[in-house]
Amino acid sequence: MTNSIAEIHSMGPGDTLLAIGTNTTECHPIIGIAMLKAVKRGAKLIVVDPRATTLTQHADVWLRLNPGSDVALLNALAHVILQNGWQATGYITEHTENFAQFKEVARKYSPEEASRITGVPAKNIATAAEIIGKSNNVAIYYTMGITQHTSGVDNVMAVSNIAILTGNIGRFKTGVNPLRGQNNVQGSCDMGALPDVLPGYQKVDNTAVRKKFAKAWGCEIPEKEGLKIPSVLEGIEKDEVKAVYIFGENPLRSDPDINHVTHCLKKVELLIVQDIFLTETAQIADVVLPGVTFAEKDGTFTSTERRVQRVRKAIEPPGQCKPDWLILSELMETMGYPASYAHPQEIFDEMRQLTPAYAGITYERLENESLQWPCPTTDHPGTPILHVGGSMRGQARFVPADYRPPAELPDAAYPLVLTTGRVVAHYHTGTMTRRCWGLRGVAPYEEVEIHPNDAAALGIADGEPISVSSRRGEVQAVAKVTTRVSPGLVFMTFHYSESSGNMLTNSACDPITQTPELKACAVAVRKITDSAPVKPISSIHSI
Amino acid sequence: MNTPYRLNRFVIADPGKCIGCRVCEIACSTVHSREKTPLTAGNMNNPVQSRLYLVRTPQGAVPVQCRHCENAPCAAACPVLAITQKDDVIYVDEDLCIGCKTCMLACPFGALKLVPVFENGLPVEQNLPLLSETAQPENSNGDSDGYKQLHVVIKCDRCLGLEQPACVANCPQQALQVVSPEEHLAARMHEAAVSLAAVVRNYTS
Amino acid sequence: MYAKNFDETVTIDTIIKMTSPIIAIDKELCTGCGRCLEICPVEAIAGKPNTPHEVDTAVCILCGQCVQICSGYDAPDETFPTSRAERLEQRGMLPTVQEPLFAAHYRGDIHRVIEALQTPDMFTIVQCAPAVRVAIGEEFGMPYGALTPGKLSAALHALGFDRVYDTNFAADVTIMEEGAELIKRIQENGTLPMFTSCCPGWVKYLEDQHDDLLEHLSSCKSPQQMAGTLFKTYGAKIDQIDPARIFSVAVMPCTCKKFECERPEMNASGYQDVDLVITTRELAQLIKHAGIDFPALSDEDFDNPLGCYTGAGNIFGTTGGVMEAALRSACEMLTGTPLPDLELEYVRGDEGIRKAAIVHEGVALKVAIVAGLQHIDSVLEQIRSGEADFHFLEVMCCPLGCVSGGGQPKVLLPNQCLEAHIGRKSGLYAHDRSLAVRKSHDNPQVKKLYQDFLGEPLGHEAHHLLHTDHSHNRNLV
Amino acid sequence: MNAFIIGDAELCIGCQACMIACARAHEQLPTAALNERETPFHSRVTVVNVPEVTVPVQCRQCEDAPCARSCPVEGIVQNNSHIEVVKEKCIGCKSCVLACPFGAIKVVEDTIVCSRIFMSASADTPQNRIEKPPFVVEKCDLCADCGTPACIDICPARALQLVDPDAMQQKVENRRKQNANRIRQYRSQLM
Repeated sequence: MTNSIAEIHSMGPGDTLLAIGTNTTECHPIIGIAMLKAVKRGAKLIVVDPRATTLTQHADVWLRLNPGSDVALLNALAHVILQNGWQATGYITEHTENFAQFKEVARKYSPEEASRITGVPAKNIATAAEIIGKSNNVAIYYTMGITQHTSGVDNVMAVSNIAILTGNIGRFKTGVNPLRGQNNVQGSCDMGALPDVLPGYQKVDNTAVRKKFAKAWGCEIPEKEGLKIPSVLEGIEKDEVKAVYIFGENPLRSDPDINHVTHCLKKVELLIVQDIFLTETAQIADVVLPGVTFAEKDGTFTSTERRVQRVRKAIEPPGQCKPDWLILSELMETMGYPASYAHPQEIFDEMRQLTPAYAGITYERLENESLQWPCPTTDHPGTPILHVGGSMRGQARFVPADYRPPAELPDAAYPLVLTTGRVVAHYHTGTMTRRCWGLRGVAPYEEVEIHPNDAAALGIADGEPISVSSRRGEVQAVAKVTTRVSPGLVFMTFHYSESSGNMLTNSACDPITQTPELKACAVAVRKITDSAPVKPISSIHSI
Repeated sequence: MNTPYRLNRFVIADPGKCIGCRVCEIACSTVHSREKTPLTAGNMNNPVQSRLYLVRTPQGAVPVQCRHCENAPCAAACPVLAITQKDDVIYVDEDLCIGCKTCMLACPFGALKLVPVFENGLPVEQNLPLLSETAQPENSNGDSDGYKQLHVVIKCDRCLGLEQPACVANCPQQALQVVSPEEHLAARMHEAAVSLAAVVRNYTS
Repeated sequence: MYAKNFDETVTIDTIIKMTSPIIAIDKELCTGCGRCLEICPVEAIAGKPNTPHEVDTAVCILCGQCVQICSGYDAPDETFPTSRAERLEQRGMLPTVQEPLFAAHYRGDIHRVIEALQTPDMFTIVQCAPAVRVAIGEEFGMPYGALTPGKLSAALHALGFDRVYDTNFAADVTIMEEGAELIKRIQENGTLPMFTSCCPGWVKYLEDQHDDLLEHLSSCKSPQQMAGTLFKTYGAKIDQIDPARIFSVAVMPCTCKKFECERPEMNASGYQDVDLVITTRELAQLIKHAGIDFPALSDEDFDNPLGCYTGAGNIFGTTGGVMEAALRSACEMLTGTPLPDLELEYVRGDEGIRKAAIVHEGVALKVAIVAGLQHIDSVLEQIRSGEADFHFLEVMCCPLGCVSGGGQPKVLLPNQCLEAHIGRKSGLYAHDRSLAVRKSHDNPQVKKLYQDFLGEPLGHEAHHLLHTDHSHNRNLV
Repeated sequence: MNAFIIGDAELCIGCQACMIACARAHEQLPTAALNERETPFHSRVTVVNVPEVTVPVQCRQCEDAPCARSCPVEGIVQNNSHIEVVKEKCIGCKSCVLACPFGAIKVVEDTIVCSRIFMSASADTPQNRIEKPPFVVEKCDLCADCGTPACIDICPARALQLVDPDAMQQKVENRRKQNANRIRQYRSQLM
């Protein structure tokens, strides 16, 4: 996030929240509460989502687009803003570059043209653009609905284009704000758990950076980028990758095209899985290393707003479970690299020496406060808002892009579009939440949302068992007949091991980030007529 | 795969629509007849034995039948397990019924009925001799030859196996419907939620 | 002779009085649901919801559709002042009848049939309407529309009738007369359009409500009455029987036929032409009562000569059938050339009002067909206002014609009624297709009748025996 | 007058915490045991999440409760301040489900009451008999046995509130006063 969550609490009349590709109330409930309260105080809300959510109920404008048509929609918003002169001319002149090229592209996307691509009425596009153009402050929030597309990078850039076009960056109650999906995914990325960077987003292809780390760690830093997940799987197929070490991840349920992932991870010579439960992935591992839960470890978490917070051990881990840092350092020792840390603080201190954004953050400071990076010095208060007074990189760059359709479109054999997402009760592959009585109770099984028209055509009634299939697999689940989805669209989650949407999803991915297109693929649905006797469970079908 | 438990569906009448024509009773009796399903009245040899009951009161008419209770008191009362849950109905196995009538005591709806058994228009006898003085050939009870006629309890089986219960399919007023408790609940809650949203906005403002 | 085996307890005392109304609603059984009120084509039924309804006999055309639709029955759970045995007796029904008894009912006359069959000196003749042979099987568990003319004849023989003749024969005669009348009206600028007169409910309705249009009605008697007249004249001659000894029974799908046979002018033979009408249902009850296993019977033919019939006569039992039979003959009579195709699909169908134009060898005929009397008034208005451009109008009171008549087997499930009626109708057409002779004027026995007895259609003898003056009748009714 | 709980659709995010709190509040077992014993999960409040609205719905504690009046076995009664189900009497006939206009009463599987009803395919021999789980109806009891309603306590959005008779009376009286003032403002326009 360029900005901070707390700013939402100050939003009201004159402010606008633009939520695109985020089911905030379900997936980030606390931020969702803040958003609804802001709306109640008088802030405007624009929601871009193919599916009806709690957020869409409160929206001033709901742009119900076809999955994967975000670029066309965002370009059309820019088109209308430019047409009416609502852009932030001063900001654009002073702080941006490449505006002319962007204008060229935006010109092609009239609301009518965008309506044809996105399915959103041109009128609604115009209304949304007017709200954005005339608001004092616009804060944009997005999540996987933007990134998990073959056009993921283009989508993010298109979002960013809107922000800089209207000067809604580097100020209070504005910004480009991706809401991260996990408590510490921001921290993991900050720590360099990415194939191309070292901690603090320092590029491995930078010689000076490599030199700095080589000196600190006493070893050579490879200059080649690491592999992204699709390349890892490809490497296994080509016998180039011999071992895979996975921790805190369950790709056998969270990655697209599970059948293919399973095939690869079964094929690889050595599979190590480090997790707190015996996940589906752990079950096929050669070695399972038991980790600890959040309550059993010390360290820091870095939240979606770049806020570094201390986490303290509350209970002792059971059995042979060890914190990740300890397992890793023991492994390093065993493999002949000296790594005798006594406490995560030592690791944190080592890290902040090498990571300028974290340099000013210390355990001592974290004892009484939490800090948002960049925090270069120990007397720096942290940075709640990025890009204040101009972009950190110098000039904010417009990166125009044209609309590209999703990799797989519906056809006669697979006539429906599947989009995936989450429900409030469950987290990710359900490894943890499906072990909780209450969470399991409110969401006991997968419900495939399907529009009444499609359901009627297929002879499917609400609550009936159905089969959903794609070119990659087939799963069975229960039909939820609802107008939450448009005709032609079905929605599933990947929380349920026995009915995972990722059996069906497409592994086609963004060319730059290799983020897979989990938000759109083609599927077919049929009623299950020859089903085994239904196993009665205690919960009544949900409303 | 887990799927939701579905509560037993049942037939219910809309008293506002019922005109009291008794077609439901005829239809019920017809499809449950212990003879080849009679198509015409003249081919109906067994007496009409309906499993739903048109109740006529000064307020109007309405047919009453089994609710297929989840904890069916009739089933719990049956000493020979003749009443069980079959698919999603509470079902009487008439072959097992001993005519003890306990289920009739238990049912709060009056949905069960003890009937003499006929097959192809003839009373079905059982191996239960009548005391010689009371034995009369073909007396009004259908007893004959010194033996008592077989009696069993019957009740609505929601025409299990048919696409639609006969009463529902044949009601000329469409006054009868099969209720799915889940669908009913969902519809009610949906309405309640929508109306609540508006009401509470007024109350809290 | 099965007749000998009838229950001897039946005596003349139990026979229903002729004064009983033909159609009535039993107050004890009527729940006041109002379905009869809805279906009655002439609004002859009145009553408040949930209270017993009543038939206004002055308006009622006796079609019996109320009897068909009624579902208020003698529920075994309820107690009624009248016992079932008493009710059967009151309705003139056999004590062995097992079916439920419904509120709307018709007068039963079966005891008089039994009495006649048991009377040694009686020469019993029976005729059956076309629609009976495609429906009576249903009363014995056969499918809707099961075609059973052979079993029907066999059963009637088994019951002890001396002659088993057929209304179909008279239907062929009707075509000779009615066809000739139509041609005459067209050629001599008579009153057009001409109305069919086979359906007694329709005739009664016209007399009661639209007597200004009676001139349009064909002067032909219905096939039942033509048959009755011929049985007691030509038939008596053939068998050399004193017509006074003949007891003539008609088995009809119709309740109004009971009224028709009792009309005082229907006595051209010198006697009541048809002594008694029973319905299809009553015949089935009689067959059961006599212990005859109907489905097991081997086929027998109707008796010659007055049981000989063509396909044309047979399709009288359904809407459009009279028209089709008439056209098959009239077109040929007018042009001398037979129709190229006998399946006149354009007059078939089940819509309430159908119209068709036929062009054959330079002759153009326009016809209209009404099925279900509730559709008739708009057509009659057209005729009055001179807008009607057709020559010939067929009217049947009941929805699909006689196959759905008030005396037919009562279908238990309302949602199967149409299926039943269509099944019966298909049965009639199937029978027509299977017969060698399919045009009334080709019926050899009809030819012989005219040759030996009647002379010409519309001739003096034919006019005397087979025609009636409806406008005159009206005053007598 | 009975108090009752209402949800506020302007605030509710549909997180279902109220449902979990409700279910938990009505279970006696310790948390760990709930998982281990596969305890059925029943909530007396339902978060309705339909395209138009997201809001919890529960019993309005009607004064002339249609559910109670529809019950053929007197299984639903007025208990002090709320309408209560007498579990032991419930036969699962679903009359109350039909009668309630809010969908606020549900038939759920129960572990306490004994059923003695068998599944027919299995009922022939004693060892093969499969007993049908017993069912009872459940509805909001305002957590009468456990203090303040759990759903209200837990709601992170503060979207649930107890409408108690006094507060409601107060509100109604205030409205009357406001209305009286408004009438005064436009009295000059009256004929």
